[in-house]
Amino acid sequence: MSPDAQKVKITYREAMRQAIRDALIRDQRVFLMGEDVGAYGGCYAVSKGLLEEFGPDRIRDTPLSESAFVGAGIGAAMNGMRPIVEIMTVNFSLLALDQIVNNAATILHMSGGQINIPLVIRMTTGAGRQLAAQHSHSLEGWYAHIPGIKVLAPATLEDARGMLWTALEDPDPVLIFEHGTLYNMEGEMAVDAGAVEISKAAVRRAGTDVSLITYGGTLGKTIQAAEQLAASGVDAEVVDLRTLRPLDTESILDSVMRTHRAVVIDEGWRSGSISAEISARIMEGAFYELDLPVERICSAEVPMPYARHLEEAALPQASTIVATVTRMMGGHG
Amino acid sequence: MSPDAQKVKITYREAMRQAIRDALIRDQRVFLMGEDVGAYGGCYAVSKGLLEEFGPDRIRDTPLSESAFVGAGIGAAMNGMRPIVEIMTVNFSLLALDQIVNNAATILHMSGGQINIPLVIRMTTGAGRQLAAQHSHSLEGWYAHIPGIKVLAPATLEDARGMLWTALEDPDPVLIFEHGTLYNMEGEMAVDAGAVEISKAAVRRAGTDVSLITYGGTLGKTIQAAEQLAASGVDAEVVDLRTLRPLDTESILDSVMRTHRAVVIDEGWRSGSISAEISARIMEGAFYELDLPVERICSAEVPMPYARHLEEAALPQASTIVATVTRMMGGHG
Amino acid sequence: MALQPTIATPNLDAGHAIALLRDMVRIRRFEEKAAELYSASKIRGFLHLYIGEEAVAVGAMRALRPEDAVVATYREHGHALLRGVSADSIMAEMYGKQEGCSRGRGGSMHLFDAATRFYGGNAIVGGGLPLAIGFALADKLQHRQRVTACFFGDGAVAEGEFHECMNLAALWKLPVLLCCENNLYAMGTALKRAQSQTDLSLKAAAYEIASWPVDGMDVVACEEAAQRAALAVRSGEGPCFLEFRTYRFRAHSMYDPQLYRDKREVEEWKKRDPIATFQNRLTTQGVLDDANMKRIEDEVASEIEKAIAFAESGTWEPIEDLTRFAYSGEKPT
Amino acid sequence: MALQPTIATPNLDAGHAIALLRDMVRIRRFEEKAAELYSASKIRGFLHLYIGEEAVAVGAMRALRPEDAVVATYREHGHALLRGVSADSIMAEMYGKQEGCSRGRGGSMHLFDAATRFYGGNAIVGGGLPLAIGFALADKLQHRQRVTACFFGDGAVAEGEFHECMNLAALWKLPVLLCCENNLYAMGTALKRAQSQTDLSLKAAAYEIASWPVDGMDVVACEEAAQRAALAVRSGEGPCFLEFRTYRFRAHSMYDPQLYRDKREVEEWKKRDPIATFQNRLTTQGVLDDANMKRIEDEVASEIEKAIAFAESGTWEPIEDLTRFAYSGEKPT
Ligand SMILES: Cc1ncc(C[n+]2csc(CCOP(=O)(O)OP(=O)(O)O)c2C)c(N)n1
Ligand SMILES: Cc1ncc(C[n+]2csc(CCOP(=O)(O)OP(=O)(O)O)c2C)c(N)n1
Ligand SMILES: [Mg+2]
Ligand SMILES: [Mg+2]
Repeated sequence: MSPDAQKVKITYREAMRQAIRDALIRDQRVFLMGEDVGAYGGCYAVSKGLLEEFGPDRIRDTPLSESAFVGAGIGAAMNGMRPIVEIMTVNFSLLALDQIVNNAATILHMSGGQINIPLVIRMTTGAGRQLAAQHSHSLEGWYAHIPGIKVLAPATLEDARGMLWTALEDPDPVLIFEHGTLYNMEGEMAVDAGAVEISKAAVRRAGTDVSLITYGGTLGKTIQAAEQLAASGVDAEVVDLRTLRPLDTESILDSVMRTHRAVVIDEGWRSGSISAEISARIMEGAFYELDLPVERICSAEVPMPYARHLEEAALPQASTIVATVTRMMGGHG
Repeated sequence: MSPDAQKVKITYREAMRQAIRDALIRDQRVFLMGEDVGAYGGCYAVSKGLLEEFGPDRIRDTPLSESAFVGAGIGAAMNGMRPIVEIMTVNFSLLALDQIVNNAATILHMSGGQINIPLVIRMTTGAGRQLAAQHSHSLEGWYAHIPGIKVLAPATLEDARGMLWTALEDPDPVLIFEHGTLYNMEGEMAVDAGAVEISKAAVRRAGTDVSLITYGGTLGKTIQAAEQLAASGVDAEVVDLRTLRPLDTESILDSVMRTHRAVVIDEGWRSGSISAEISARIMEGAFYELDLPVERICSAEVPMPYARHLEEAALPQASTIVATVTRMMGGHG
Repeated sequence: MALQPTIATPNLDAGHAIALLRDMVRIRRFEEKAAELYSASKIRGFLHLYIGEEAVAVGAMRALRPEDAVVATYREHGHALLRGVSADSIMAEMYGKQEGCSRGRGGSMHLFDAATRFYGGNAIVGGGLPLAIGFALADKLQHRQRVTACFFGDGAVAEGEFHECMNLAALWKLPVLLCCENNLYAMGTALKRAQSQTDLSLKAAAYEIASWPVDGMDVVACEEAAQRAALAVRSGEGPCFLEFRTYRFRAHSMYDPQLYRDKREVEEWKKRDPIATFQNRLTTQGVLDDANMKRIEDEVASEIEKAIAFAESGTWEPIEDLTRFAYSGEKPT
Repeated sequence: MALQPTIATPNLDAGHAIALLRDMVRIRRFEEKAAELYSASKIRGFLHLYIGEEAVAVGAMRALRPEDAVVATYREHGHALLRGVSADSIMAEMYGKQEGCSRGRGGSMHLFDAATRFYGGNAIVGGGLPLAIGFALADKLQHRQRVTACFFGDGAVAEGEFHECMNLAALWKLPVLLCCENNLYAMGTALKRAQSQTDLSLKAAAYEIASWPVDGMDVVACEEAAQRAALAVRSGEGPCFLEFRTYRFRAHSMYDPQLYRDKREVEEWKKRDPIATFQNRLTTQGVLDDANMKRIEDEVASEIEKAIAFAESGTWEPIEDLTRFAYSGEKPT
């Protein structure tokens, strides 16, 4: 994006909608398939209006059959299409996990490299809306364990607008996780915003004292925390991972080499989270550069409670980040 | 087990079979349910003979319906039974993951503590038998991410014999992962071997130079490596995690505090593995005690290939452990 | 309507008829108030109203005894109320207070009450079916003459779990009463756009399950069908499937702009409002007069007012107890 | 048997009949040799033989054209051979050599060949069905007059994915030929112990899918049924379901002691051996003589000898290429 490009006010939801519309116009092989993507307009209104514009073949409502329609997306991708499959939330994706792990992630390898799966699967993730334990979990970091798939977590308007394009051009299956609290996020975006690369993390705020490493739904809270810390004299760098698999280890280590302190902020449950992987990679790649141990701020290890105060307590918050960093800086600021 | 208890030669398979038989005799609420546990005798022959002894109600063959029969195990547990549900391999358990994650792991919490799920789910895990990418993965570390369930990995005859008992007495769902290469393992076990506790890791070999932290299918290779290292003067301690959730952090840190060096050996894929969690916990709990960074030896990040030489190369091997430790010891030994 | 003497039939004397009416009014008013409280932000998360479908739960629950078990969906306020879960504790649950039936951890979608054997409140479409199978299996194994009633929508019929569970129920002749609440829509997806066979009772019959359609707008028909079916199930004849043909008058949840259906369709169905039509019928028959009706409305109104007061004066669970109930062992601080 | 002229029927002239016989013999001898090579440890992993069921694949594959697609199970040597995957590359695959059709990464259970549109080799029971739905959906969206043939066993019918896929196939009128290979057992589980409705073609009919049972021991009946069904599918009439009633003469895999069935049952079915009976029929009709038969056996034997030589002289993929094909991007070293 050129610095003086014309800007437009837009929501994350609308950026995502434009990205899908754009893909449908650009490539006849693209179609969108999932529960209520059509007549209902998308359970989070992302695909509103697309059925009218593209018709029911390309905006395909499915019955409640997660395993079959995700698998059908895989088969269609093997047979020349570029499907975008939407799963309402990551929680329901567990019903389709066999297809994702045992087929989408393995067929290229099991076929000795013959057969690609150029498939994109989108789903909502995360908590913050009091939807309780069957609608609120953040499993994108968990998915990032699986070789054969790529895992994206757009946290900005530009990434919402641009990652889908690149994902559709990828010959392998790509999962895109959209945090449910982001859809209403509004901001300015270049009118000509388009494809973005999906292999690099991004420094969203440069800083020298500590690296705050995060992605997706917790990026906003982390930037907020960094600003609060700045007010008290701590200069935090905020790294947005953007892609959880493959992880951009280089950018992570680069940042830590400069700051010598790191905190990972991640809405996943702590044990076995992607934040553990990041901590381990820092251990392996920058141990001697660390002034003190890497810390993690994750969700409490409990199914997400409904009550607002409990849900808030379960999730990483800006205040926790500020307190943690302040402690790490030895009370500095 | 008293030191002079009478011993008997036994396989891991037989120890497991005895454990199931014993549970069936001890408690009328216990029943075994799964594909081919009855007439076929168990796909790995673990339940051979039990149908004849206990009848088809308590040794219940199911159709190929992983989600339904795992969910039925949950419901039966909620309704007073103590089911042992067998899933042939962890790979197929993905078809039942919704039931495990969204029901078994959440209902106690969602019900505000009213409703327990005293369920045990057993499954085979791991590679080493050239079964390729849909039958060979090690996902027990992945499961350990989920709050609400417990995850066990018996690696010894005693644990094969004793963990089930304790698991069945647990009020919460417990998953037991049996590594496929262990069934034929033979050794001596006390004739009166019974319940074992499931909350503590075990030091399988005491040592002072380095902590080798592992579990399940890689315990044998790790002990083998430790013995080779001993021959060249390196005294490695081998920690068997036994329980992957909740992790016994204390035992891990205790060992590292003594040795100041640690390697985690884990058959899971490296990124996002339980070994990352262990590395992160050591970072958090023993950073200042470390002489050098924790290392990880995991499976290559690829769906498991069929060809033997590729499969062997993909898996952690004793030779890799020896080489890694030797390098860490600065060429010592 | 002449009924066979062997069947515990709805005794359509004045008292019984008025009780049925009262039950329906109770649900209707409770939910109307819940909708208001949602708009006032007292209740949050997802809220799914049963308005229009009351005859189904009222009829079906009459066939159950205290020792029976109930498994419901996220659209379960009515079922919970009729099962005997107090309006107080349901309202408090929706407020997120610890006096709620699930201690504020579940919210509207996850009402649980062990005392009345009400086992959720399941928000994964189809996810309650395997649990119900397990409940029924446990009862069968223990030779208990109990019924497990499982409620689910037309949308659930498309899920693989439905099929697996129908087969298990029939194959094992389990005492389960399968109550399909066919309101013609799964969110925005009309049944005819989701199923190749829209006659759902035929679908169940293909599993060799006794099944029949019921006019879900007629509370007497609902009760009669449920009594017959429950009697068959209780006497060991295996499962029964009832397809209650009904209609949801309101949006799917509070977020739904209802783009997918014609207002006139809704108006047509409203002419068959189960409360208004039954009320008319009773008035015409001289069973009900204005005074009766006023008394019902007054009693219901004061029950609801009391519930709101109870919820308002409820307390928040201490944040220190956040991870309580992830496991049984975790005691409150 | 009189056949309608509009149908591309099996031309039962001598040449055609002998070709059918030859196809069956080819599969039989290939697998007999594979079993020997398994005992000799040349082939490893799981090996599932099709012996006894050859008429099904021989008949069904005749109805397909080069542009059609095939999705099969782990019991797929026969299907692959007939589809045109060379015996050389199949044998090399089972040896784990890089000259194998899946470069030695898949083994017996995962034969793939993009050139002949043979898409596995799927070892998750039922897991191929969603893929086939996706293939057919892609063809329909692209207005291609193609058929996707999907093979699966009687065991798969119990899986939820079966139900989801039947519904999608019928609802969307997809060009998919559903070939159920009902050999009466899923491992050790007899069909009658797995299904409440054992007439599987009735089961499919409940989804409004044209379906009928076929004598799977009669190659002519198999071909005829497949030709009719493929014609209907190709002409846009939607899916067809064929229930091929057949029997597996050998163990489920090489590890199975066959405790679950009576030897006499096997002997009864062997009297209907599709090869012996057809050979007799042709001999009686004077179409086949000993010289013909000897030529067939000789040709087949030499094809297999050649395949073994090819596999023996094949090479191992370099270990450095281990992670190749996890993603497309990972180029060989
Ligand atoms: C497995 C799963 N997929 C999707 C959803 C999202 N969702 C919630 S309710 C619903 C519609 C269910 O319709 P139906 O079963 O007919 O019940 P109704 O809401 O009409 O009572 C959907 C798609 C979910 N909760 N679970
Ligand atoms: C989802 C799943 N569950 C279990 C298995 C283990 N398994 C492999 S083959 C088989 C039996 C399948 O029977 P059927 O579908 O009739 O095919 P057949 O082997 O008779 O050809 C089972 C249970 C599996 N591979 N996948
Ligand atoms: Mg509905
Ligand atoms: Mg079979």
